[in-house]
Amino acid sequence: MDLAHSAADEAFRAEARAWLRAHVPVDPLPSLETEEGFAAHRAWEAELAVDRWSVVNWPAAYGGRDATLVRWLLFEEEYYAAGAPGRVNQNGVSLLAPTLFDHGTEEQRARVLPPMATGEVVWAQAWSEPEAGSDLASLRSRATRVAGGWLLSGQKTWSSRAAFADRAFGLFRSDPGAPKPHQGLTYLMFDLRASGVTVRPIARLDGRPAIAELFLDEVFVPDEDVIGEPGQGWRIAMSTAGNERGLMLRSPGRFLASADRLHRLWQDRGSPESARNSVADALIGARAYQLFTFAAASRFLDGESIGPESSLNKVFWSEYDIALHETALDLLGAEGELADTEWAERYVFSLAGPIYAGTNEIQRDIIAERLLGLPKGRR
Amino acid sequence: MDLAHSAADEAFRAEARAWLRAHVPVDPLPSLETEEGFAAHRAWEAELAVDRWSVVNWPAAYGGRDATLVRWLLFEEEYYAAGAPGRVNQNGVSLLAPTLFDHGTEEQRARVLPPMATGEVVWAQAWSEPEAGSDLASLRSRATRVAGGWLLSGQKTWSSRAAFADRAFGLFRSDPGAPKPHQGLTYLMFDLRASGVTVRPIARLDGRPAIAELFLDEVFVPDEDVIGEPGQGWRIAMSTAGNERGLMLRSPGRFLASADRLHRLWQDRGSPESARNSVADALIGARAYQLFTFAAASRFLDGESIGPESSLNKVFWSEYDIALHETALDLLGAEGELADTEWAERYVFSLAGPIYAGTNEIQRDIIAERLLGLPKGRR
Amino acid sequence: MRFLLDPEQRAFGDSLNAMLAVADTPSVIRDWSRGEHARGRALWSRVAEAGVFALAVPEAYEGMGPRPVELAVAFIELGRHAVPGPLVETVAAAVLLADLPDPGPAKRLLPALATGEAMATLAWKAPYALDGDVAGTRLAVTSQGLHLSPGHGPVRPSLDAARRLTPLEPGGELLGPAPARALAYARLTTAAQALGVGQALLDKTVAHVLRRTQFGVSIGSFQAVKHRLADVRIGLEFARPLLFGAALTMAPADVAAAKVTACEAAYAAARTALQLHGAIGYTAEYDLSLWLTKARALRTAWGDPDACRADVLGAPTLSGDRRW
Amino acid sequence: MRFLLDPEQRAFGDSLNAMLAVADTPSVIRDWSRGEHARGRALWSRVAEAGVFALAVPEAYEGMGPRPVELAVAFIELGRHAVPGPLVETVAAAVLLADLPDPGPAKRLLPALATGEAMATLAWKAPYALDGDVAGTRLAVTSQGLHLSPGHGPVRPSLDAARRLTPLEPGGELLGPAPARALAYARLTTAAQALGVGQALLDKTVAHVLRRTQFGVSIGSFQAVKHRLADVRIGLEFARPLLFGAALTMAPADVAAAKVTACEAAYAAARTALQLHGAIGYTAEYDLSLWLTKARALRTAWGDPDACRADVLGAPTLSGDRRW
Repeated sequence: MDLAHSAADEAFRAEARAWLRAHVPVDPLPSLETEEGFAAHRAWEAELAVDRWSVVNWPAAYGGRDATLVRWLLFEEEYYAAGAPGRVNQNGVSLLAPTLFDHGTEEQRARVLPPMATGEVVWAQAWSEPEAGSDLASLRSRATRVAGGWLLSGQKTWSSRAAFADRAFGLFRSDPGAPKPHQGLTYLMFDLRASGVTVRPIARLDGRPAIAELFLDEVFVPDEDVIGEPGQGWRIAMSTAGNERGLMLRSPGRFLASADRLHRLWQDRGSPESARNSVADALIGARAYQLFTFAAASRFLDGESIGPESSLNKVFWSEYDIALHETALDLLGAEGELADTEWAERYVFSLAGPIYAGTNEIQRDIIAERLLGLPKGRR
Repeated sequence: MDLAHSAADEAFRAEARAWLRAHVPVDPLPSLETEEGFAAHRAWEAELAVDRWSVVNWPAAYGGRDATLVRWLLFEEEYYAAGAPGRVNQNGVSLLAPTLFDHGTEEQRARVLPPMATGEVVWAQAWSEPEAGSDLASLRSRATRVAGGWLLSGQKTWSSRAAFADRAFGLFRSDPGAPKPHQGLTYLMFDLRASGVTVRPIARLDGRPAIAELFLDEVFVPDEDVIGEPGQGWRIAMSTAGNERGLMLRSPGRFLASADRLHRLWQDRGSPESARNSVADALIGARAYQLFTFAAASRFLDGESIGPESSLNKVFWSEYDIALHETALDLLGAEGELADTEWAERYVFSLAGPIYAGTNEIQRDIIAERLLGLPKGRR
Repeated sequence: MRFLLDPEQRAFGDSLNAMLAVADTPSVIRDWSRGEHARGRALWSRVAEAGVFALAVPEAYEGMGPRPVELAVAFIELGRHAVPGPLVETVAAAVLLADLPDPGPAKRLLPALATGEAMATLAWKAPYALDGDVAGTRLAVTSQGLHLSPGHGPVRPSLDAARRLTPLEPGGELLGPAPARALAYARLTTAAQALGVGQALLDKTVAHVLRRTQFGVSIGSFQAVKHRLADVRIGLEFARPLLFGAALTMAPADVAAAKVTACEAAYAAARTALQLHGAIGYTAEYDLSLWLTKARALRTAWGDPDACRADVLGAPTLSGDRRW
Repeated sequence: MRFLLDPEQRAFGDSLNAMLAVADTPSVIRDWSRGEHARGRALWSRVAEAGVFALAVPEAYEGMGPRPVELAVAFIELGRHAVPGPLVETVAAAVLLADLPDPGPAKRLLPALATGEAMATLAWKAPYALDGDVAGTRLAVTSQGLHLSPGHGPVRPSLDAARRLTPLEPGGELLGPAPARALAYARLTTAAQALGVGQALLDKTVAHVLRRTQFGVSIGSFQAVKHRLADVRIGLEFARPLLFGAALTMAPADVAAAKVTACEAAYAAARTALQLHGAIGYTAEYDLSLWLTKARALRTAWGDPDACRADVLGAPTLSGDRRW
């Protein structure tokens, strides 16, 4: 048992730190949820990519550095500690790319990944539909077979980043006659600017268009944009969903940086005693999450897979994140209600945590049933 | 809308205050959960009864003062503010007596109530059985018809006060062939020293024998000790259970006094800021409970009945009481673990709150289903 | 002691509720958030006609107040329908003006507040006042006393888009000292508003979970959902008596207790409402958002939880150790 | 970086667990609570034979320590089985004695602690020491330094009946200054013990809710029950890495973070265990009580939550703003 990083890993960390110190913009970029801010964040991705810092854990062939999971964690610590911008292509990098590595073809990887790494193509996810929230098996959007490809029709919603993104990926019902609802689904990528696609941005609580609704009317998708076998989409998506809930959706570096920011805010406000325990708990929670992740990464390096344990992770970080930002707003007192502050924007972002990527209610059911062995309820 | 009490009510309050000031023992009585303490508390009941303060809301004929609900509330405020002893006969006064007023005969009232008022006869409740906790309809102890009465056999448990009490009351299955489990139950009173009764005291978490298990082997009960009609026990008990959860189980006076005690403890410990919010919440919660009860009492005086609203009350006071005592133990620091302090005894007592008189899980189901109109779960 | 609303008080609340229920407040709120005040002003007039502002204004100035219990009744309904505008500020301003030693400003300004012809806003040793761009009477309390502010700065957005925060220009006519009684009225009406917001959130969420199905059943049948909503109900039910108790005594500690409790209950209702609505609740276009964001903003308006708890602890006890 | 127990460390924990699982610790605890120490002493010897105390004693004094990771492994198992006695105190005493500038007391006292022949107790600027009636080595830290106490006062009961609190007689031989390192060991092993207590409470409660039926079904199928137990699991799972992280660094802030988090998780486990067991869990005769009461007592032993959080906040940051 050992928490010390190897000299080579520390050298990697130092290189990242130095690069970030030299490159991170002094003034924060405009909000990711505006057209201007989106473009600025896309340019930042390109800047990262020039020195191969945008996707450190990918193979060098696609723009990465073949970084191990540990190095990715160290990079993330440095990235957030440096106050670097939010990642506009997180959907692509953390959800689609792992799927392509596991289930895509070499041709797909070569075509899709490099422009993802540079931010040239920014991806939106298209999982949910109006009537299918936690119950993903009830998807109704269709993919109909035509010569050389498929026609997509239907409606997707809560598509994050879709307001300004280029392409999207999701599941479509290709075999409505399949015996069970989660059979007969196909995993496809499609162009958000293709004929037949209507993107309707949806403002989140603070009015920023962080999400969108997609209306698809016979949108043609060539066969080359099907991932894996048609009809196998559910299985493929579940492996992505496992990843989504797993290690890479929220890196500890993000929360270590948030906790430090909160601690500074507390000190700037005169270290009020009434917030003392909440601030201490934020610091402790960030450390707990960091170490929990190191343990999971160590198991992963030992060849173990990360299964329902990822539900523990999801509940923890999402509720931690809200508690931290509630403490911050409380420290701000009456100014806490101002919407145009970084704290407010982060608070609103945190509120989505317990809802998406599998609601925390679903996650607690999974913990109870799969980790504790309690009987399946009727839900 | 008016919170001011009438001059007559204030005079009643002042009379109670003066009496208590003159009579409440300077040193606390020994613990109710010891033989010595039980006897001392029984003597205190007798002292109360001499001046008709033991059952103020009963008719004068049975030892009371015909006090209204409001006067009872004022008496309770004075009683706990004076630091007067715990009430050894609470089971009898708050559970059995209301049942006798509603369902008993005049003969029963005349025979049972006066010695209850003086503490000459102390009552235990005998509701639960080992396999019937929240699911009271599944009771299995039997009452078998014999000439002039009934023979009781079976096992009761969690019988509070039974270690030292004189008599008990509960439900027994008199018609095992009844079509539904909650039919065919009869409400009876019996002597804890009768032939065939074995009382096994059970120590609670801190080792004090606050409860007991009762083994009944053909215990004879004369017909005069059946309350209401045989077979109607469930309906009669439900009216008592409603009362149990309702206004009179935990008077606001108790929590106002607890909150003041906590506030003094906090001040004695130098008013540590870290406990500030918890102490304030204890003060606020006691006031909320007092006012909630005044509102309920006002509705009651208007002729409204208190139905599922009593579930709100049960959850509130039971969780409030634990939070208050946890704050106190935290204020005591390392001394908080000492078992021989009043704070520790009260803390242990508070822990039972969310479990008995209908678990808080059941109460939340009731609130959701009966007050909010949500569908019945499968339970 | 009869701690229940009188029939007339109940009827007053019911009639406000009925009036507001058909006023399409969501559209009014969305207009207001964009700085389009026409429909908001019209609604304001109807609220004034119902007598709400007159409840804060003494009879000497064409009002019938101050009547804190009725104000609490009214503000529960204003919160239930998320009515926008400087409602609390107008009440507090009215109390403040009436309390001035010099009757001049009250004579000049109060009648228009009572009738709804004018709105007032008020910054109490704080950098922003609500809706300074629409309030005709802009008051600022500084260490010198109460000023009539000569103007306002640009609107700064609140998380509750209907709350348009404006700095007030410093200086202006000094009207006199600023008695603290007005602060208690601001807190009381904020607490009432929060309670109404929380009740609306609970009602909307109960309706949603009955309607919404997942895995083939109404999500309202899941025990975890039921228990969360039960907790919201408990929180609101125990805030309510504190509110009316405070309205009867107007003691600062009572008002502070009501403020923190009602606002915490409303915020807890908002958190639960958002979680049980899921993604749709997270969107600004779904009307729920108008209540969710208001619950957050009211929590820190006119005294954040820490300040209120401090006022509870700092209050003298009534007789010996007896607080209440 | 490999933040996982090595196979030998895991095997050590497993073997302790296996040994304790058949030791009928509930009877040992009940004897101990009555002051009957014979079986507790025998168990203590077996714990010592397994090498637990030697982990705290340097090689120079016939030990093989201090080895905080292995101590954490061992104390999780000691907590899981609620082993009674001054376990934490003996470890802290060993570290304290070894750290003295004068090697005399260590030479005299440490070997017997390593082998389990003697138990130690320790009052650190506190009025009580655990099991002063059975510990042969009674240490007291005062503002002067570390004393060898000449005797103990009468036992005062803890809510955890197995914790027999005794005042130590003042005065006695002054052994030297008292370095704070021992405090970190006391907190670390208390945290580990609490984690083991919490895990046992979770396991016992899961078993209970699977077994217990109400309304015709296992209560473990109720979603409210499932979610409460899921929360207990989450609390324990995130305390565990803090514990081992602290064992690796032994930095006071890390140890304080582990202490408060493990103890809060264990106490939350106790509250849930009691509620889900219902009345049976409230009885002293049911074995669950032995763990429930210990979770409460450990929460304030060796640094209550406030003190631990203060140590986290007071720690210097590592580099600039970077704490960890």
